Amino acid sequence: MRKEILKVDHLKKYFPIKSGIWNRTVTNIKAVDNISFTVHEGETVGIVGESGCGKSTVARTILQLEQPTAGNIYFEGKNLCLLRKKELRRKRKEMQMIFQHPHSSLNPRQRLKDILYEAMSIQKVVPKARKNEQVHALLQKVGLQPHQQERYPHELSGGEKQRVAIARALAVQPKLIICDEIVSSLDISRQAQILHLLKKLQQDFNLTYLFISHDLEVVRYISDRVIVMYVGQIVEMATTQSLFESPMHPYTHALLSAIPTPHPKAKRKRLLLKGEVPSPVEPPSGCRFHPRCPFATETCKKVAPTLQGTKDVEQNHLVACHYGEDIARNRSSFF
Amino acid sequence: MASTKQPLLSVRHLSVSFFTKNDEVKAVDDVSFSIPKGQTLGIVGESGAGKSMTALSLLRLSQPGEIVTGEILFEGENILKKKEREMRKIRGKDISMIFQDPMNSLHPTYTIGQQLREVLYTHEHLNKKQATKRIMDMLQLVGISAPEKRMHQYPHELSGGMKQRAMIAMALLCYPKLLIADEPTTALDVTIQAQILTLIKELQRKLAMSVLIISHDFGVIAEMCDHVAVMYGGNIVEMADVHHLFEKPKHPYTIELLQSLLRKDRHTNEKKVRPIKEPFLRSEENGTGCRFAPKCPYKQEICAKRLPPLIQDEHNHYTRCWIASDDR
Amino acid sequence: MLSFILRRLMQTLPVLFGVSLLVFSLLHLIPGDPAVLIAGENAPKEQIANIHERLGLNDPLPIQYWNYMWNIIQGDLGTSFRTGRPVIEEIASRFPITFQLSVYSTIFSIFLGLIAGVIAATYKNSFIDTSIMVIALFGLSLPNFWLGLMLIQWFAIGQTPWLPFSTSWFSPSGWGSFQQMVLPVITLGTAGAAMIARMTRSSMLDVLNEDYIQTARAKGLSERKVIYRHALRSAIIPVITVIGIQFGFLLGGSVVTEQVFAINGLGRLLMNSITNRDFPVVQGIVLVISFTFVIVHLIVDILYHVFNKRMKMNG
Amino acid sequence: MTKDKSVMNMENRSLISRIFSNKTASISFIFILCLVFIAVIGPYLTVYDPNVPDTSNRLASPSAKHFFGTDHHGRDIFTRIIHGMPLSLYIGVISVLIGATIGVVLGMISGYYGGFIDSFIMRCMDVLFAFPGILLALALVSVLGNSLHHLILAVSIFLVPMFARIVRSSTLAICQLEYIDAMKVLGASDIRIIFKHIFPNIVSPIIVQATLSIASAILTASTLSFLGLGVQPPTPEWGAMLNEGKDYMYQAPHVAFFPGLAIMFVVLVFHIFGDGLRDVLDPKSKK
Repeated sequence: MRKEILKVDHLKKYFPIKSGIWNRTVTNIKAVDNISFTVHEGETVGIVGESGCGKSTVARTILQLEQPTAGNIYFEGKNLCLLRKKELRRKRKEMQMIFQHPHSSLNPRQRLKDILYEAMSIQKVVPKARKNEQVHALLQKVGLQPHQQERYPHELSGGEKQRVAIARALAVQPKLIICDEIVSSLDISRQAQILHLLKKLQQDFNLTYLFISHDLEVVRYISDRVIVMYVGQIVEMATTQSLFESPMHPYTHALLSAIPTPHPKAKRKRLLLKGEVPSPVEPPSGCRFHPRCPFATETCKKVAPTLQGTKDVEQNHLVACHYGEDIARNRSSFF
Repeated sequence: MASTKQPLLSVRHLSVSFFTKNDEVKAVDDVSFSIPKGQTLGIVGESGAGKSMTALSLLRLSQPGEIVTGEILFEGENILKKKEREMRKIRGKDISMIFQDPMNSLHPTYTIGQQLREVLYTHEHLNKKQATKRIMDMLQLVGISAPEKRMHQYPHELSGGMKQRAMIAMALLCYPKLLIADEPTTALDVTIQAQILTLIKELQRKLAMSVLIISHDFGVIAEMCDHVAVMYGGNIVEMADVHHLFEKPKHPYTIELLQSLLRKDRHTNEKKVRPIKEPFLRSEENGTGCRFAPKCPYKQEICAKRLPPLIQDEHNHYTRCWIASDDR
Repeated sequence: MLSFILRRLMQTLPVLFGVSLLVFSLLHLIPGDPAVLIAGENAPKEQIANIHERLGLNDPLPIQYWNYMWNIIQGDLGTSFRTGRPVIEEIASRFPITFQLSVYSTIFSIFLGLIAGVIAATYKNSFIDTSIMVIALFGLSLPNFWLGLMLIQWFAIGQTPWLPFSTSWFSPSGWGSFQQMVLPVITLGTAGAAMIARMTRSSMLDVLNEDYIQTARAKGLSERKVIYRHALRSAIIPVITVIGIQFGFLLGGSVVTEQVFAINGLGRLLMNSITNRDFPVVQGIVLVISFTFVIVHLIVDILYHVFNKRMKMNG
Repeated sequence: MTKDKSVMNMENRSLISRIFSNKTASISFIFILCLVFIAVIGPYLTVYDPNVPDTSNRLASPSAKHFFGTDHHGRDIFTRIIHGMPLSLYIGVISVLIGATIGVVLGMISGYYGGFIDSFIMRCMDVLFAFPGILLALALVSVLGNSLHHLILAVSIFLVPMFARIVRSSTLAICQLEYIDAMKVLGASDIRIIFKHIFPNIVSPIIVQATLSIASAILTASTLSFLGLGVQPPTPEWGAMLNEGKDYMYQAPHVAFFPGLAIMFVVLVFHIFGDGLRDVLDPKSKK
């Protein structure tokens, strides 16, 4: 087993909703509700889910951009939630993030080289004399030309900006990079290139990725393991192959079958969900998926399933469904 | 197209431009296509290809883009020649449109009912009771539960999927002959997208409409359309029957796009993902040649000089490329 | 609903507290001894000490403030140094005039501003638009005391330098009759009208770019309906929200207008008291005007909320 | 889209070249330069003394000799207006500098840190805002006593809440952008984020607001002078001149007319310049 680099332990993040005369907290948006997982060195873990399922909050909480409501986050065994501000700032060198919107993730008033210089000087990773060299090397690594270092962000295309954001993250030589929907605002042809680049960089620098996206195809392409989230909780977690070839949770199933396939002849049977994603303010009782689930029973309404392994399938395929096994076994008759 | 009947809509040599003080930017350039009755045409392309402008021109709502040349024949009549007053009678009645972002496409301060009723009052002489009846039926048809309640709600009280359903109901109130859907599911989640796409298909069958779908997503196009037009830089670069296009794409751009899709087979065969040279050249920077020439891997001398014509082969497969041939 | 009103009230209290604190400290910013001001430079020491005692100036500041607040709550704003009458009485007789002036001017500026703004936005970039916006810029830049004086010259006393006609339709001073009210209202309301016109226009232009305007057009509505039924309805919202602020602006500006038109309102009393260094009256007026503003602002806010409970914009 | 591009491309050009890309902004900018020029050079070029009475020549109408006529002491109004120019600009610029500095610092702290600090600062601004219009400035000058610097102080305080609010909301908007998070993730300090990443990106609305505020500062200051507060006669302050002139309106309308025209002209120029700057610097902002 490879070294564990990140461990998320019973993480909760609630956002209070304030109201009334005294502006008291009346209720909470339960954006992330009790999730645990680990990431091993050198692997790519994808988190997939629909908007509002809490996947971005997970990323922001891991990086301490938000304080977790409960739970702990261990990075190489060190609990990030207990670090003091100064220690945390030093620790940030180890883990970086790349954001969704290429046009707003770069300061419009800085040239590319200033952006990269600054990242390096904050963490003092490179001696001053070698900075220039390093900027060139970084730009080349992400597929940009050294002469582009004089450019401002607005002079670049979306794909190029995202490359700069990658270079900035790489500038401090991190071990873990969290990618939050980094290709979703790019055109299809650009998406492929960026994902390709990420894979290459992973090999070159032995990076670990936590890759967040709503796009199943993208996650499938890049990830070694995949986590499926629904309304603040993990419903299924497995290796990419196992998840996509033998999904066990009905929600995962619905997600997979909902993607329109770019083959006009491949008209397959579709598991069409009724209703909409429930609000994370008042999530349904029991299993949060039960109101939309075609297989829901009384048990599902009352008892929340835990994330656990199943006998039939490979060992680390975890699912939070009372009937995961049954459904998996009789898949062909259902779908 | 193959249809022997007169098509419901046919667009010929349509060009739309934006004019600045001393510049003309061509958003849509010499676009021709037609939509037979009851069929679905998809226009696919990346952002900035001119898809939305083409769609808006069909309702003559492309401002500030100006329709420079061309004709749009709807049931045989050129709607570009019509008076604004006559045009208004077509919008929302014979040709309806739904937009990309259901969050912003409904007026935030009118109830759903008020907004739907407005369409009926504009186009049909119904009294309040009849109008309410029609609206309720339509809301039910698009799968909105408890329509009496929904009618009195404001858009912000509905979820994204519900809003898009309400938009569809509004577009279909007068049983239009053509429905234009501009990226109808782009702003929605996958499971909701699946619901909406299924709904549109179902309604198309029930109401015998023609549909024009604009999308950047080949999956949506493959699922929904009978015919597909691929747009790039304001031009249609390829147009064919959906099966034909996906099986035998001819234009290098289409091939490129289809290859960059991250499909199952991609996972094992990464080498096929060939990077397109950046940076993007904007279409206006390329003078007279093929719009795709600067990025085209098969580029030849002629490509940069002259815009290739849209050529039809024996399968009604149109391609705008000097070098496209069946053997590739 | 009730909870909104209560919460809004709770937010207002600290502001009122701050205002009273600031007004209270005004007296202590005065260089020199207020008692000397009252008694005169050459008053005997005992008299000064007496005054100190009577006004409580020997108490520690927090106590003085506490007493001041306690008196305010009981409706006692102190006594005038000059006339010896309670300040509250002096103010009460003048308050309605100033209030009327401000209200009429607010109505004038909203009416004129909205119409001008909508017309300008409808005919965007046309000659009409440009003229309206140029006039609005002038309206914004006019010192209103100058405008008042010029209006008096042109329309009240019939002295018309550089104007081809002469008239004395309106009265140059006082308050009460229509003839007396027209010019002050115009003087005070012009800047506000200009501001509202500019705001309405830009708000309209923003709304006209919204997706739902395109939806309205795609429904087959006429451009008139699109503008008046769909665009204006949203565009007016930010304009309504500033009406409270606008009113305060005019309340403050009334000082100048009253001075120009010799209207016996609070503003004129304020200026007289400043000249006479009658600080309890100055304090009282500043406090009353500010409180009025805060309360009117609050009422406008609540009314707006009531009427627009259902119109909450999403996002 | 195309328009956005051209605006974006301007982002990093120098202020001057951006001003000259807009017709309104460039013309009004030239006007402002002229005003400054008059303010600096003008007083040395005038024929008459602004303050020496000439009793033989009281309330003379405009003529070739006295362009704007003379006042009740027989002083040349044109000369006095020229001599009032540096004073008005000085008051306008200095009070905006003071007010803007305080307001910007408070606004950035408020917007960046949020929470209790934010509510406290904003409640204080609400208190200042609660004194409608010129009332606070008026009360301050009246208790502090008439002097130029008290006038400037009063006008500055009048401007603070406006800047604080605008800067706060701009700061909040910038803090929403992902590059601020990116800087936090890189481990940048608050000071670095505020001054290096927030401030440069909110400079545009600040400059626009400052320009417009110069206009309102000049207007406010002249209003106070007109009411007999602040700058006192015989200083040739335009508002004070109007105040003196209004008593002679019946006999000599020009005495009140020209100083007012001067105020309006200067204020108008700054307003137009502010509007022009908004178009070039801050096209997306809403009023």
